[in-house]
Amino acid sequence: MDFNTVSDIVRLAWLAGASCFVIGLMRMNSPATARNGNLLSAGGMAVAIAATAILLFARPTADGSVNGTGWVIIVIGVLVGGGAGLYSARTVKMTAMPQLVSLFNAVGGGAAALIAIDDYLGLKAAPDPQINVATVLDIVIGSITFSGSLIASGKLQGLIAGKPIMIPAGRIVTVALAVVTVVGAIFLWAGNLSVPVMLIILAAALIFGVTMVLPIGGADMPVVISLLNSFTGTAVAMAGFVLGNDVLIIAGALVGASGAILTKLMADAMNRSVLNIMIGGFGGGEGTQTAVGAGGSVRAIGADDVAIQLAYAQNVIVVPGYGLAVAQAQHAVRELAELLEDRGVDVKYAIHPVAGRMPGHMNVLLAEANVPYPQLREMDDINPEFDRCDVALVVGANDVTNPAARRPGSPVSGMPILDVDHAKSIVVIKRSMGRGYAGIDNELYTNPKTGMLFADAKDGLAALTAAVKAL
Amino acid sequence: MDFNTVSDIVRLAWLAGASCFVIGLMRMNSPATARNGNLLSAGGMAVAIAATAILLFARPTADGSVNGTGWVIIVIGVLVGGGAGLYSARTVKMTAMPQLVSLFNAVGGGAAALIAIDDYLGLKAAPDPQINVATVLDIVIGSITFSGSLIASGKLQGLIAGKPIMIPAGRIVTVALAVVTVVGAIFLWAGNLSVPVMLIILAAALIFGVTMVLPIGGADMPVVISLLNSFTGTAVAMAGFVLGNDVLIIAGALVGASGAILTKLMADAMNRSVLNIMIGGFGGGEGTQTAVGAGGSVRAIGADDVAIQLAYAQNVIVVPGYGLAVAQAQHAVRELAELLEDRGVDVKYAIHPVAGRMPGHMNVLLAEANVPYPQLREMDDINPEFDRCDVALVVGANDVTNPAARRPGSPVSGMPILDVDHAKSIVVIKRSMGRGYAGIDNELYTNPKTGMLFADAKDGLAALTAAVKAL
Amino acid sequence: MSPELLSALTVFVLAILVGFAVISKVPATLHTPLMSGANSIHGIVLVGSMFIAIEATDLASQLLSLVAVAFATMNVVGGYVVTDRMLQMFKKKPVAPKTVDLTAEQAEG
Amino acid sequence: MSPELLSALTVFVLAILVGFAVISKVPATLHTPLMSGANSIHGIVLVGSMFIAIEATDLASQLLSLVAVAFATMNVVGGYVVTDRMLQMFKKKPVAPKTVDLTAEQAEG
Ligand SMILES: NC(=O)c1ccc[n+]([C@@H]2O[C@H](COP(=O)([O-])OP(=O)(O)OC[C@H]3O[C@@H](n4cnc5c(N)ncnc54)[C@H](OP(=O)(O)O)[C@@H]3O)[C@@H](O)[C@H]2O)c1
Ligand SMILES: NC(=O)c1ccc[n+]([C@@H]2O[C@H](COP(=O)([O-])OP(=O)(O)OC[C@H]3O[C@@H](n4cnc5c(N)ncnc54)[C@H](OP(=O)(O)O)[C@@H]3O)[C@@H](O)[C@H]2O)c1
Repeated sequence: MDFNTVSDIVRLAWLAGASCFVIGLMRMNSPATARNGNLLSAGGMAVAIAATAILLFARPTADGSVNGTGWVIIVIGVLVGGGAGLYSARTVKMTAMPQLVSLFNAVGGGAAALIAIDDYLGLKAAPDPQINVATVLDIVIGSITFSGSLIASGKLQGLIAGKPIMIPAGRIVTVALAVVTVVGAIFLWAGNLSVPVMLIILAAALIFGVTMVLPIGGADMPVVISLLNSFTGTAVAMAGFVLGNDVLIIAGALVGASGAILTKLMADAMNRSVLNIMIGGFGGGEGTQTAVGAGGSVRAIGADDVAIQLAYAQNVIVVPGYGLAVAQAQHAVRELAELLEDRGVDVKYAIHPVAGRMPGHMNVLLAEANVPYPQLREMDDINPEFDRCDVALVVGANDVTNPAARRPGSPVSGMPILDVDHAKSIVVIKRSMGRGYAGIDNELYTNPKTGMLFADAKDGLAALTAAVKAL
Repeated sequence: MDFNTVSDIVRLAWLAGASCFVIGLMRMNSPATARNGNLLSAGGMAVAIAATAILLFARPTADGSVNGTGWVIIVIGVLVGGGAGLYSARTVKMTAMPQLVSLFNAVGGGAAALIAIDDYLGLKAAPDPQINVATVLDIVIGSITFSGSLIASGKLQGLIAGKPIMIPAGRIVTVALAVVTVVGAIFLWAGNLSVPVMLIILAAALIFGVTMVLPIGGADMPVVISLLNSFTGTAVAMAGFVLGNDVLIIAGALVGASGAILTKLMADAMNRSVLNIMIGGFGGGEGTQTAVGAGGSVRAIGADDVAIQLAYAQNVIVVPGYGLAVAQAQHAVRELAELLEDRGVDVKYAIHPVAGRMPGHMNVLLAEANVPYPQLREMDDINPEFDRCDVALVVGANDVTNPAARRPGSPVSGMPILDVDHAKSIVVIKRSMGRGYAGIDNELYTNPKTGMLFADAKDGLAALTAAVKAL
Repeated sequence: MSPELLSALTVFVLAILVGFAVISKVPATLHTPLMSGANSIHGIVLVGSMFIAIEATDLASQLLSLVAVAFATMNVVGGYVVTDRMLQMFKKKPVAPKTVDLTAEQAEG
Repeated sequence: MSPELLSALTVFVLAILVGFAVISKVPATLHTPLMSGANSIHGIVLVGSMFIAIEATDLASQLLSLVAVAFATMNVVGGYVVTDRMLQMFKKKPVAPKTVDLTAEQAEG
C-alpha cells in the first residue's frame, strides 16, 4: 500500500476520531448515556492516536531510515505519562477529583505550548503571518493554562491557601505582564524572528497565569478550572494550525467552545458572572472552627427527640452538604431514609447545585450510596416543597442554607439557597457552630424552629437510625 | 483589488453565512429567541447570496467579456421565483402553511437536481468517481424530494385525497423503480457516461417519489414533509460536492442532519416510528360527517347548563382540537376563559402535540389569540391534573381524546391521548357526532360523564360566554 | 483522494455533526417552524444555481439554470417569510411553565 | 490566503459551532464529569507531540518533545479514567424527576 493511500486512510481515521469526540460529548449531556459517551470519546482517541503512529511509521523519511530516537522518545513519554495519569486517576479520592482534572488540564496546556516552542526554535525565518500568529497564541495561551491550572489544583488540594491571596500591587503586576505579552506578540507578528522575545513572552504568560488565579477564592475554582480547560482547547487548536493538522484543530476548537459554554453554566449555577469571578470573588476556604454564637441563642437537641420528630413526620427533606462528604455519611443517611420510608414517611433529598466542593458533589455521593435518582431533587424543584415539609434534616450543610444570602451585604449574597427555613421544623447535624466555606455565621442555627444535633454527620445519623429503630 | 482577494473575502462571507444558519437554528430551539433566530439565518442567506453575486461579477471570464445572458437569467429567475415565494408566503392561511412549506421544499429539491442534471449534460467524459457519485445522488435524491413533496403538499391541500391511496401492486412498482434507479446509478458509477441512462434514473426517481408518498395518510404528512426536507438538505450538499462549493456542502449537510433529528422528534410526538410511517400508516383524511352512535346513548346538553357548571367549577381544563382551528374560535375561547378567571375559576389549556393538523397547531392559534403562554400545558404536564379537574371543556377535539387509543386494535392505538375521561365532568363542543381525522367513533362521547354541546365551536363558545355573563 | 475532496469531506462530516447537535429537546410548538426554518436554509442552493446560470452557454442549460434559479429563490424568499409569519405568533414570555406549575401547586396545596 | 488555510479556518469555525451546540441544558450533576470529559479530549495534543518527537533531531527539541509526549499522554489516559470513575456513580435510572414530581402531587392532592 503506497504512502498516499495510508495517509488518506489516516486522515479519515482522524475524522472518525473527531466525530467520536463530538458524539461522546453529546451523550455526556444526560446521566443515562454519559458513561457510554465517555467511552465512545476514548475509543475515538485511541483510533486517532493509533492512526498517527501508523502514519509516522509508514512515512518515508529524508534518508529513508527510521528515526529510532524519535520512537524511543515517544515510547518512553507514553509509558511515563500514561503511567502517571493512570495511577493518579485510579487512586484519587472522590472529593479530590476536581484538582486532579485541573492537573491534567495543566499538562495538556503545557504540551500544546511545547509544540509551538519547539516549532519556533526550529524556525530559520519568520513564517507566513497566519502560522506566526497561531504559534505565538499557542505559546501564550498554553503557558497561561499550564501555570494557572497548577495553581488552581494546588488551591483545591490545600497546598496553597484557598482564600484569595492578594499579591502586593497584584492588579498592576498582572496588567504589566499582560502588556509585556501583547507587545512582544505584536513585535513577533510584525515579522521579526527572535527567540529571546519568544522566551520573554513565555515567561510573562507563565507568571500571568499565576497572578490571574491566586486572587480567586477556592469556592470559585471549579469555574476557573473549566475556563482554563476551554483555554487549553484553544491552545491545542492553535497547535493544529502550527502543524497544519485538522484533528488538532477540530478537537481543540470543540473543547474551546464547549468549555466556554460549560463555564457559563457552572458560573450560573453558583449565580456568579464569569467576569466577576475572574476579578476575584468570595470563598475564603475551609471555615474556621472557632465557635461564634453571633447573637441569638442556639437550641441543642438530642438524637431521641429528633428520632420521634422524624418517625411521625409526613414528609422529610434531607439537605446534604459538604459535611456529609467529609464524614462519608452517604450510606448512613440512605439507611435512615429507608427506615423512615418503611414507616410511611415520604423522604426527599434537596440538592443544592454547589453543595459540597464540586458541582454535583452531592449527587455523586448519594448515587454512590444507591439513593434512588428520583428522590434527588434539584433546588428549584424542591424549594417550594419546604413550605409543606414537616422536618428539614440538614446534614453538614451550611452556606447553601444561609438565609443571609437573600439579603445584600453578605459574602454569599445573591447565591440562590435552599429555603430550609420555610420548613415547619428544622434539625441540623454538624459538629459545632463552625462556619462553612464562606466563613460566615448562619442565622438558620439561631432560628427558634431549629434544633442543633452536634455530632459528626456519620455518628449523628447512626444514632438517629438506632433511635428510630428503638421506637 | 485583485480577484484572489475578492474570492478570499467571498469565501469568508460564505463561512459567515453558514455560521449564521447554525446559530439561527440554535436560537429557533426556544420560543423566546426563535423569531430572532430565523431573522439571523435570513441575514446569513442574504450575505452568502450577495457575496456570490460579487464573486461572479468580479470573476474574469474566458474571453474577458461579461456573460450578459447569464445575468439576465439570474435576474429574471430571482424576480419570478422571489415574487412567487413572497406572494404565496404572505397570503397563505395559517392552517395551510405546512403544505406551502412542502411546496418550497419541492422546488428546493428540484433546483438541486437541476444543478446536477445541467452539470451532467455538460460532461464530455465520465468525471472522477467521487464527483460522479455526488452527481448521481444529487439527481436521484433531488428528484425524489421534488415529486414527493409536491404530492405531500397536494394531500394536505386536499387536491389529492388525504386517505392512503393504494396503487394496484403499489409495493411492487415502488420496489421496481428503486431497483431501476440503483442499477442505473451503479452503471454510471462504473464510469460510463450516458445521458439516456441518466434520464431513465431521473424519471424513475421522480415516479418513485410519487409512489412513496401516495400510500401515506394525511395525518402523517408533517412527518413526511420533514423527512423530505432532510432529503433536500442532502441533495444540496451533493450539489456542493458537484460544484466543489463549501457553503452548499455545509448548509446542505446541516439541514440534512437537523432535519433527520426533527423528523424523529415529530414522529415521536405522534408516537409512530418513521419507518412505520413511511410504510404507510393510518389517517384517512377529513372525518366522514355521517352521524354514527356506535352504541351507548349520547347526552346532549344546553349552553346554560354548561355555563353554570363552568362558573361554579374550581378548575377547568380546555381541550382545543382541529375544530377550534376550523371555526377560528381561538379568540372566543380566550374570552370565555378570561371571564371564568375573573370569577376565580382556574383555567388551563391542555395541548396535545398533534391536536389540529400540524404539530404545535393549537399553540400557534392560541398564541395568536394572546392566551398567556403559561396557561398552555403540554400533554405530559397536564394529564395528571385531569383527575382533580371539575370540568374538561373539549372544543372541536376528537381523536386526541379518544380512549380507544389505550386499547390495541384501533387505528389510533398507541397514540398518547389526553386523559379527558378522568375529569369529574366533561363537556364536548362539536357540530355533530362526526368523526375526526382517524375516521373512528369516540367512546368519550357516550361516556355518562359527558355532555355534548352540538354547535360550531365559535358559536358554541359565544353562547357560553353570554350565558356565563347572564348568571 | 485529492486534498480538496478530503477537506470537503471533513467539512461535510462536521456540518452533519452540527446538524445533529443543534436540535435539542424542542417543544412540539416549534416543530413546524423549525422544519420551515431548516427548509429555508437549503435555499442556499440558489448560490449553486447562480453559478450554472452564469456558465450556461447552450439553450438547454440556460433553460435549466433559469428554472433552477427561480425554484431556489422561491425556496429562500418564501421559506423565510412563512417561517417568520409562523413565529410572529409567539409573544416573548419568559415565564417557564414548570415554575408556574409549582407555584400553582402551592396555591392549591 | 492559501486554500489550505481557508479550509483549516472553515474546519475551525465549524468545530467551534459544534462545541457551542453540543452542550445543552445539562443537570448540575454532570458539570464536573462533562468538564473532565472535554479535558480528556484536548489530550489529542498527543498526536501533535508525536509529530514533533519524530522530527526532533537536536537535543533541545528531543527533550521538549519527550516532555510534550509525556504531558499529553498523562492528559489523555488520566482524563478518561478519572471521568469514567466519576460516571460510574450514575446508575442508569430512566425515571425522569418531573413525572415523579407530578405523581407525587397526585398522591398528596
Ligand atoms: N460545589 C462547588 O462547586 C463548590 C466548590 C468550592 C466551594 N464551594 C462552596 O462550598 C460551600 C458549600 O456549602 P455547604 O453548605 O455544602 O458546605 P459548607 O457551607 O462548607 O459547610 C459545611 C459544614 O459542614 C460541617 N462539617 C464539616 N465536617 C463535618 C462532619 N464530619 N460532620 C458533620 N458536619 C461537618 C461544618 O460545620 P462544623 O465544623 O460545625 O461541623 C461546615 O459548617 C458553598 O459556600 C459553596 O460556594 C462549592
Ligand atoms: N398535528 C399534526 O401534526 C397532525 C397532522 C395531520 C393529522 N393529524 C391528526 O389529526 C387529528 C387531530 O385530532 P383532533 O382531536 O385535534 O381533531 P380531529 O380528531 O380531527 O377531530 C376534529 C373534530 O372537530 C370537529 N369539528 C370540525 N369542524 C368544527 C367546527 N367548525 N366547530 C366545532 N367542531 C368542529 C369535528 O367533529 P364534527 O364534524 O362533529 O364537528 C371533528 O370530529 C389526529 O388524529 C392527528 O393524528 C395531526
